[in-house]
Amino acid sequence: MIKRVIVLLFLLGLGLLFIAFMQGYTPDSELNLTGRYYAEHTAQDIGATNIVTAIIVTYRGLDTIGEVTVLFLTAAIVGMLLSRGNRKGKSLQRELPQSGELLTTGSYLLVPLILLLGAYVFINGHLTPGGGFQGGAIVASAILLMLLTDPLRHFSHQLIAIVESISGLLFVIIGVLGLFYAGGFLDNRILPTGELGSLFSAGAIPVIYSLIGLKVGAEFSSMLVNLSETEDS
Amino acid sequence: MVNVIFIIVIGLGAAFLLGLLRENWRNAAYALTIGSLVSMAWIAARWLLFFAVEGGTTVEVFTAGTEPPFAINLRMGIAEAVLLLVVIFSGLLSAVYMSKSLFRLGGRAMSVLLVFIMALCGIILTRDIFNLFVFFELAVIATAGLLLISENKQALSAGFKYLIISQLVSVFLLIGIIFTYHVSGSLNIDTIAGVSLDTMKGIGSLAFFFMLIAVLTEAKPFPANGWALDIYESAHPAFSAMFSAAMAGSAAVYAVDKLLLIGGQQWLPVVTAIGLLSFVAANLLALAQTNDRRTLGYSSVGQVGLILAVIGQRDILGDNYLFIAGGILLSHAVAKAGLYWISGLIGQRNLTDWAVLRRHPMLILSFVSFIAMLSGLPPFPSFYAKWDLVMILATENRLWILAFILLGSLLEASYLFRWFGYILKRETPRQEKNEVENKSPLLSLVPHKLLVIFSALATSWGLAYLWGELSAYDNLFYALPLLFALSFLLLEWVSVWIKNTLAIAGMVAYFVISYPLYDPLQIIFAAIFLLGGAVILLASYHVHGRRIGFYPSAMLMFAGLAMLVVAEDSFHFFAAWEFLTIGSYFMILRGKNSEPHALSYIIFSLGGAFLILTGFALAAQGVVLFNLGSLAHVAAPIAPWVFLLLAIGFMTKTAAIGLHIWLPGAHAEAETDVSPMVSGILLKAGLFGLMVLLMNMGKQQLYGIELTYVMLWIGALTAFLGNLMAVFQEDAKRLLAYSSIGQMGYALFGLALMNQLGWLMALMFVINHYIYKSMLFLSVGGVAKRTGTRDMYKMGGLIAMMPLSFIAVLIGIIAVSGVPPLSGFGGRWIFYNAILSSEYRLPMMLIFISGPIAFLYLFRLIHTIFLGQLKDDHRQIKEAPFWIMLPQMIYVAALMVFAVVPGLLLRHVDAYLSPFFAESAARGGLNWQGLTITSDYGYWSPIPIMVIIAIIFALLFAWLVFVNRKAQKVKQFNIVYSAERPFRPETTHFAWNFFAPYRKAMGFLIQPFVTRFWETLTELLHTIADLFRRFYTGNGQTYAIQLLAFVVVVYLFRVEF
Amino acid sequence: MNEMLMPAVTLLFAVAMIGAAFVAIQVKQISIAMLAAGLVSLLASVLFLFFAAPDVAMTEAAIGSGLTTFLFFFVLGRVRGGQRD
Amino acid sequence: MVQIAMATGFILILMGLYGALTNHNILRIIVSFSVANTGVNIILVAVGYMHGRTAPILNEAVPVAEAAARIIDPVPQALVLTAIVIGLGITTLMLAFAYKLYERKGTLDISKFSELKW
Repeated sequence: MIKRVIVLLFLLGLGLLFIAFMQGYTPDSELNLTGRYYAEHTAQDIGATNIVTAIIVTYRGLDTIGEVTVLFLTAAIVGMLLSRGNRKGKSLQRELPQSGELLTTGSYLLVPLILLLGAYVFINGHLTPGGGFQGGAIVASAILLMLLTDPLRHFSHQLIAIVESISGLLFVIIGVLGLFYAGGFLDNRILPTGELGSLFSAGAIPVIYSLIGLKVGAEFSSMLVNLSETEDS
Repeated sequence: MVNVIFIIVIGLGAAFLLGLLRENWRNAAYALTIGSLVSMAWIAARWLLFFAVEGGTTVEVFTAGTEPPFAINLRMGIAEAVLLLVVIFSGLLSAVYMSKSLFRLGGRAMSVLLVFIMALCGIILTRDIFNLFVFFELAVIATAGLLLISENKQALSAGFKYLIISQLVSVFLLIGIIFTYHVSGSLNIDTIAGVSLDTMKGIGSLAFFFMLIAVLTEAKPFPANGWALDIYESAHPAFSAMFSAAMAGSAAVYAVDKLLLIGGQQWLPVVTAIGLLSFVAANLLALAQTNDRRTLGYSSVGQVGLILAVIGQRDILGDNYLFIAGGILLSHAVAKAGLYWISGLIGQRNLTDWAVLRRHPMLILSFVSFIAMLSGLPPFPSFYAKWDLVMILATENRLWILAFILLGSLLEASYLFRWFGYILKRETPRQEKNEVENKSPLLSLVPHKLLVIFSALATSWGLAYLWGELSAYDNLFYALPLLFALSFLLLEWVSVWIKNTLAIAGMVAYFVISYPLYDPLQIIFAAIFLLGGAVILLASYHVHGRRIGFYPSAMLMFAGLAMLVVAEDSFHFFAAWEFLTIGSYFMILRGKNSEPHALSYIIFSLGGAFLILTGFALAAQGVVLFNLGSLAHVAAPIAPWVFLLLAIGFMTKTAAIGLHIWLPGAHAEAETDVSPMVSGILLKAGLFGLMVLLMNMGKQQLYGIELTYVMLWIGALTAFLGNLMAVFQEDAKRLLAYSSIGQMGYALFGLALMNQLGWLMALMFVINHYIYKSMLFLSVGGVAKRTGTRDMYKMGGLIAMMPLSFIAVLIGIIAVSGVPPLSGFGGRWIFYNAILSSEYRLPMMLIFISGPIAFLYLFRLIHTIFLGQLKDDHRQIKEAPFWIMLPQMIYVAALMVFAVVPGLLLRHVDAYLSPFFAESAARGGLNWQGLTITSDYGYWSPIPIMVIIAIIFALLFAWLVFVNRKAQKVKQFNIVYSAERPFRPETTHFAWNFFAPYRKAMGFLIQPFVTRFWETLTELLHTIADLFRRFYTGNGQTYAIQLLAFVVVVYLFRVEF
Repeated sequence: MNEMLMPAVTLLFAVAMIGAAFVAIQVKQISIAMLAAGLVSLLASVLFLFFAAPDVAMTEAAIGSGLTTFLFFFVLGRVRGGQRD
Repeated sequence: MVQIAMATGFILILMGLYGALTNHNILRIIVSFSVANTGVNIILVAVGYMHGRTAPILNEAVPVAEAAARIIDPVPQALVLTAIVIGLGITTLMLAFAYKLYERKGTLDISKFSELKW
């Protein structure tokens, strides 16, 4: 009880600081320096219509590579944690209710469609909302669906790891290519920027975003698979 | 030059590549990991070379082909290059160190390690606040992953606690970032810093506060750091090394440094306050720790706090900022990593279990180097850094900050040196037979781990050299005595004979070369330090074998003494002072039961040294090379304070009453040949300091109190009480030790008289005390060696067995007690003259009383040890070894000579001193004519006195022989106790508690008030530490609440500023 | 969307989110708490659409509410018995 | 409207933190943090919002020339994307840790995991 009061008290203090933020906040009426630059230069420099994508993949590409690495790390650590000691063997039969026929058949139909949707989302990241992360999540949801319909299904960790690593490596390599053939690390202009609004435009962005999509998809899948393969304790 | 971005590219690329390798290709994976770390290190090193040697300037690296602030940019400058090297090297060495664990866990663990290092590099390089957030999150997650390498099961919960904290941190950081972006329109640190300060008011400063506090949290400030301690305690030691050296000690503090560019000056006090609080509190709480890794964790928190405090002071540090911050940062990084690596060799977690290191000199050397680095002792970078820092703080009048820094340093040194005492003195833990299977061995000396530790050792000395080169002063490594002392480290494998001969030859040779450079005062001290030391070293020939550790320590002490005498400026004086302190500490610690005494010695000495440091800093007022002579010109308001600080500092070394409690134990428990060194020689260093001080600063008044008058009283009291305490000792060496306190009191008194005679008398004491105290310690030591005890009541009648020792003691006590004809009398004579010529009658009384008291205890040395009945177990005893007797005989001769021709030395000194005491010299100077000395009150002519005394002695002796010609020898018989059982063996000896009546009368005077005071203080500190560390409940949630409270409270205080 | 309606709709969402959040932190059954947290996230993703942030909306929906909730349930399924306070 | 969203965000953060700091159950702590994270995301988006403008995507309705006057600030959105993904990473990690902790002790009470202390 005392603990709750103390927590409330300090949260009250924090709340006061938040109120100060609210009171001092005045919405911008014009884009600030940075926002204006992106609005004016993205189309011409990067060739992407989705400015958020341009920022994520190129201008702040270093963040994104870090972000992808966060997932990579998480997947690796979850793997390390859960493979330690008691993966009591896949031989152990888990008693789980059989999913219905309908669901199984449905999933066989749905999975390719979902995968396709995911691919669409990350390939078109530079044109429409969405991109590698969203697409990757969609790809992973296909895996999730398969897991739900058949919990005993064995996924190849090796395959997931290879997809993850290769796409990550390619991401880095493309970044380095930017260093030699364009203005700097992760510069997308190693490929022609193309015509604004077409699929093959915005230089390396579709490539990078596809790689991110694959990588993120693989990483999410790896986490899901690892977690689902743990034993009930 | 390779683009800096490749450091990140290599780290990431290799991490991804590791995923491609098959699970069982662990060799390849490991090779890839090491290879990429090496290449990252190479890039960083190449850049460092570019900046440091080729004079390159800071480079900006743009990404995405767009200029900042529109894309993320990195910056590479000299500071970044150094920090990158620290980070990458700690990673590389840790990877080597934990190769076994990495192999066990496979490629995934290696890629986590690589990402961790890469992320820390990113934190250091990036100039973008959001990018900073991303790299911090990476580091956090990688930390959680690397914790799993630990074999300690608790690491899992520590990791979870950390994740909870990092959730809070990321909430704060994101809020701070987005509002900072809102007010400034940029995410680039330099752009935001360039925005006018007005926009950073209001929510701008609030937003900055959130960012700052979030990043500060990663530097583990007290009290929001319980989670960090849990990590330190439970993680794999190699990871703790990285976590401390690279993450907290380099990356996080540098992030704070970068962020402060945005916040500007007004945030510096906040960082200072947080840093200082962490520094002092963590070191205080560490006192109550028993777990080694947790102790190191506390120390780490403290050190990072110190770095933060330095960052917070950068407004006044100017060009020295990098030198100071870098010195402390690198010292911490190398030392802490090294200590964690050592902890990985040791199988059990209690501090005392480190005693297993004892048999491994190289590991001991490593440990010593690391703790010296942490404590800021010369010649390590932290010493130069702290010196400069203190100088600047004193000049800028930021005395509170200075006081807290020194307090924290003292606390830190005390538990580190206590730990060192454990290593050398505690029992080596035994492995239980039945536990062998399931427990790790007590000490596992794995070659590659040792390699890692020794490379840290090499780095520490390399940095010491480098910082010496970079400093504004001469490199301490160019000091001949120090090099000589250090070279004994390389000679550890040869026998005592060779080392001892080399040492003696070196000391004598150094005196001979330097002779022309000394002034008369310096000659006296140099002669005692070097020639006197050489004479005592003769006694060291009696030891056989290699005596590992003795010569480097002894030579370090003598090097310090030799450097002290010739030091012209405060820096070199202080460095020499520290050297002699450390050297003597190691020597004292060698004694069998000396652990607690050596500890109190080093704590008092370091405390005294800090006072001296502060005194010099106040006096210098920013002058880089502050000549000791300039002490005379220190301006009025601070001069008395300078005097006070320096005087107390020096009096710690002379063991003035109140500060004396370290001395008896330290001197008594030391080895036979060490006792005379630390008593006969080392104490004079304090007197030398006092002389330098008084000579330059003379009389000072503080609040109308004449400070020299206070010193006079202290001297008198010290003489009186020291002697009185000596009277009631049963332990012969302790008796001598207390007697030293008394003798130093005389010397102090003489100096404080501030007239020529007083000084002359003090110098007489310097010489006399050296001779007779060294001699007595040697002879008593010899007796103790033969009888196996130092308790006098267990001895008796040794005159027949050890006649030479008897003679030495007899001559010694005649000299000490100041009766004619020996030089002690000369001292007294000058002394009484001096007293009579000054007006202080009251303290004078005390001094007069001390004389007879001294006789009481000196009498016991002869009476109890050498006269009376011989003990049964002592019938076969032989005279003390030749090498112990030899110096004693030299001293006997020297005493005779000095008694006959005291003027030989003193007249030059007298002439040298007279200009300093022009007015008193006019009144009551001495007149040196041939062998006769004349004063206003009479004259002293040694030869006639000698002759007269000899005649009296001969007559008395003849009369005694005549009277006792019919005396019979009596056989020993048992004493029968009527109706009383002697439960304690000592009560059966008549000489036990010999002065019981006096004790009844005057015992109240020697109640150990002072000892009790210091003990209570120590206990209080420990109790506080033990109480407050309970604050870290171990519950992750509580830690999170503490962090929340920390944020709110810091903001409230911030409003106050 | 109607300019007038926006604040009202936002307010509605705000109330709904706070309500769901209250459930998430207070309700006895963890499974309901997890669903409520997912709901908060889902509502937020719709809100992001109103705030002209379709990218964020998609991400929040897919990752914040979708994947996270599934992960929660995966783990919840493994720790039976540990669910009580 | 922005104020409403921002207030909601702050309230969610406070509620989430309250939940995280008072609940004993580790899973509930993690759930609470995810609520707080959603709050942070809302704030980030709200700060970037500008009244009467459209999403930062160029198309027929928003030609390049008018972009600066028509779109909202894209930067906060980019940041939120990153923040969401990182948040997921940490949440997953916490869940995996929670599972392991449970496996070791058979409880999810955070106060039971305090062997390391003082």
